[in-house]
Amino acid sequence: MAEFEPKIVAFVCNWCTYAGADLTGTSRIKYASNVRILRFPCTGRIDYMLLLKAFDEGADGIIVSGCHPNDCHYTSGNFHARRRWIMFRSLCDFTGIDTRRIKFSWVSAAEGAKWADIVNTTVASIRELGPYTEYKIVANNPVKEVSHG
Amino acid sequence: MNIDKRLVRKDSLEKLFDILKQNSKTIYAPFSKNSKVSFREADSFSGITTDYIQTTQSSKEVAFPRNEKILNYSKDKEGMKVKGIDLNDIPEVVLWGVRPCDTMGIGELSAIFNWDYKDEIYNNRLSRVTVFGFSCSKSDDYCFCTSVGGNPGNTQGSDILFTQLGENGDYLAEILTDKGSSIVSISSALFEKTENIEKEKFLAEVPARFEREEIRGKLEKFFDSQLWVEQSLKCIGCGACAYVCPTCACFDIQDEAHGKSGSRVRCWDSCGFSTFTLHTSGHNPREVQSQRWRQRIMHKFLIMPDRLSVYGCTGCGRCSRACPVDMNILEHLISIQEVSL
Amino acid sequence: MTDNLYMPYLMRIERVTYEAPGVKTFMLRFVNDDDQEKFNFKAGQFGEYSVFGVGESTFCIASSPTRKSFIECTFRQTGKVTNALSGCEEGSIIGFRGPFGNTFPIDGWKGKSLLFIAGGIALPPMRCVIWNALDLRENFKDITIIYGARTVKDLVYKYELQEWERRKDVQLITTVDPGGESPDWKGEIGFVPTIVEKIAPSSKDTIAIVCGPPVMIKYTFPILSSLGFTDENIFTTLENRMKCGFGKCGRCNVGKVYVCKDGPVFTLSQLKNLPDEY
Amino acid sequence: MDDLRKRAKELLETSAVKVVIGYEQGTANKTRALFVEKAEDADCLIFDSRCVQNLATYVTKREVKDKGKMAITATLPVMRSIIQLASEFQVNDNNLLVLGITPESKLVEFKNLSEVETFVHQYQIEIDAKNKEMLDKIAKMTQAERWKFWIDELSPCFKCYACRAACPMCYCHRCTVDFNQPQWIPVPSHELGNLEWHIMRAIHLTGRCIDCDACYNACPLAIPINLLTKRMLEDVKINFGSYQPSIKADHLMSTYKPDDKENFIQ
Repeated sequence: MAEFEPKIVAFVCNWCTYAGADLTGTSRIKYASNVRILRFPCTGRIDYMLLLKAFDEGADGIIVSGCHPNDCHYTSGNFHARRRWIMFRSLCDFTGIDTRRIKFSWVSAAEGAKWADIVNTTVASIRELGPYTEYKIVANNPVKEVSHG
Repeated sequence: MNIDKRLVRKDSLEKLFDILKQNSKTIYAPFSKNSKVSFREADSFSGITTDYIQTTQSSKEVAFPRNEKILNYSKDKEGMKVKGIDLNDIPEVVLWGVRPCDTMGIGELSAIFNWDYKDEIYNNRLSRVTVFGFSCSKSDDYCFCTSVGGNPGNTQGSDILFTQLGENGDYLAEILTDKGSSIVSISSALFEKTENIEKEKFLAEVPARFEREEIRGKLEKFFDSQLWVEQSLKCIGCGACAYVCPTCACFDIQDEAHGKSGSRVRCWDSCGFSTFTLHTSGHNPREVQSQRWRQRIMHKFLIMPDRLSVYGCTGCGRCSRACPVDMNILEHLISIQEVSL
Repeated sequence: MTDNLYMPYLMRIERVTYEAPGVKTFMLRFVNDDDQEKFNFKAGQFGEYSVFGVGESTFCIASSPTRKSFIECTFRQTGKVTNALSGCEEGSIIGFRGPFGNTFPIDGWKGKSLLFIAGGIALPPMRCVIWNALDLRENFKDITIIYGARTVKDLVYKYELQEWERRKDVQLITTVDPGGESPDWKGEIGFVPTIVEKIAPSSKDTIAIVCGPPVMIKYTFPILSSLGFTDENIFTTLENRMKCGFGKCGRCNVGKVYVCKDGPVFTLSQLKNLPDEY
Repeated sequence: MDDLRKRAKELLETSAVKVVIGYEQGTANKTRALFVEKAEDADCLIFDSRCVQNLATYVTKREVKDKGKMAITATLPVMRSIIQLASEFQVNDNNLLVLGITPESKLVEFKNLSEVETFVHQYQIEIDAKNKEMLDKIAKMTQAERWKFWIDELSPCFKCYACRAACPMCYCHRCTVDFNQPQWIPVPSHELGNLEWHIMRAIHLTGRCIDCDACYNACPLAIPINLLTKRMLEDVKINFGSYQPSIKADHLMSTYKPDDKENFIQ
């Protein structure tokens, strides 16, 4: 059997992490290709439901990344996001969603190397955890073929 | 026709259960969890509860599951493939411990699913269900089966109706249909021949509280009554009443996609929800809760009798028990009867 | 149809016509010839159109039953399903269940004149009847069509309007709401009820078929009545939210009347007996 | 109780309010909401320890609100809900008068909502011992056990939305779960649909839930969904300090502090 290749969805802000990821490329730093990047105007715009939808659609891991505190293009979007992440993470933890699979980070436009590092370590840790089967079982075929009671 | 009456010893019920299992029947029976009694698949006889006036949810799910696939589709290079569900996969089910108000509800539900267009998914499920009714020896303030054409020992809808002869007593079994007889034929030793037993004195007493024909007559002229507004003021618009009801059949059809394949699902819906009749344009024919409450009562006591020749209420009282704000349907029906036009 | 009432026919989108902003017409052909053979419908009936993975949506069959081998539907992009439909290209496969509902009693109208009054996106349910009548033109006396929309852009079936305009055996009056006219607009300007009043069509031996937004209908009925149309000779269609199309899902009833089974076609006299729930 | 009836009567007779929301005797041993609009009906009002339904859910209901100025019989949880609603601009002194009932069952009438606020702030929101024990038990489970626990507990849910309807904070005209463009939450009540619905509900109530248990009491299937909001309440306390609904303060989830913890962010 081929080695498990994790599918990872990255929700990133346009101004810092997306630019940072660009820099990773232009600096020719090689990094794992398991990540699908979704660009948002700001981390403050990343609805927690989107993270759940990523798991629904088969993601094994998620990266959420934006500007460092005090660097937000819109002044405080990342501060708001951070507060929401705190609560969302703890709710996920409480409901048994594997929080090891959701990675939060700050990556600025200048941190091309850090982005590569975040992706590589996330891919490595998800690879170790294996596919997110628990969630997939619930998400994939939720109504039984012939259900009863 | 004379009803075939047999005696089933109290201890024989477990044996009967085992025989059914050996005959690869799936058995649904009442179990208690978090102080709520509900039907679920029974692996063993122990644990089946007998201590309940009425289960929290009705048994309608065996024929009308709350989520039910109606087709699967997949897209690939060759095109679109759509496949209905295979009705042959539906298991043979014994529904154990159903109260007579629920067994009566089966007929009312069937009337909806067979109104001109025959719903074969529903009919196929139902045709594989054998119903073991259990008469009521107890009732509570919510029960009103006798006001809507039922009674605590009603045989309607059961294949076999069991009536316990006194607390801890043996059971009288009335074999009512061919399905019932076929159960007897695989376990005939357990169904003993018996002298005529009168079950009436072992049944709960449920006094009749209203005349449903009279209510139906009033409802004809009641559409614009202020009463709906008054009654529904405390209604908070949830769907609990509809979901526990043995005869509520309203449903939604939803598609569930996963990549290039998915399924179409029929799932329960409730006329109590504000979005139930909402048009995409924003227009809503039933905009406020009083109109939705009116629909609920009208549907059961006027529209169904007029269009389907059956009433849509069996007097099980579940909706009142389940209601988070104590909207008591019996009280409301009585107050409709009492209004002078 | 199969045992499964919910099983749609597979239809291939043969042609997409852009009608007006957000409004498209699909010409649909059955993927399986068998289905095509067996399929029959009458003017006024509707169906459930579906995009697999998104859901079903209810609208009328806009083509005439006299034209076999395809059906057409016209819809405005408003909700989840119509948005998805709008994204479908020629050649894609969609689902169709139907036909459902009652029909216009077109056979009973032989020898009479027909007056069609439509507003905006409500022309499609009527187009079915119009073509049906035009294809059997010798059965009817005068055929008059009064059609209005908010602006010139919003008029649907522009090519057919031109065709009806040219035909000698049809009288077509188009109108747009005041302010909705373009510089080269040659039709009427004014709301549909006003135009009906102005034209004052004769009610003698005439059936009126009215479809449109609720306000238009509301103001058109009294004018027709004053022109001498009886309630039995005024027809319209109702629409309500529905899921199944055959009287089970419990949404579309207006009092005791189910729009999906007893409708969607009603006469004004039937409408007057319905409670105010639509 | 007599005080309450007397006061309700006066308020209605003088037209100071148009409707008094209180409790009456219900079926069996239950109590239920009563809307008194005529002074003579005030005698049906009751109050005792069985009166636990959170009546604040009615002050945002269109049909009730449209009657005019409301007075509400309010226990401590109801008062807390009202303060939270006031901070969200759903009620104000012009449309609501609070007939408070203290934890000692004494009637106190408040002149305005800021008096209610002051009263409410004397009491901390405390999770009861039994539920606290349950929270601890769940916290001690492994992640996989917790997942199984919730999938099992939530699986009977048939999405009747009684929890939403009974909650005073769920007053949105259109709930996220009712949106279909995009379809955030699957409509069918299967495992995924139920899980996402309850996560969504808990998140939307974070920093707003005052722990009245209305959702749990309303659930016809007795699913312990209140544990989710209780856990959120605990975490709000741990992360952002104690929580009290207050009319003027910033909402916990729409504000931030520069030093909010970020030990989980790389």
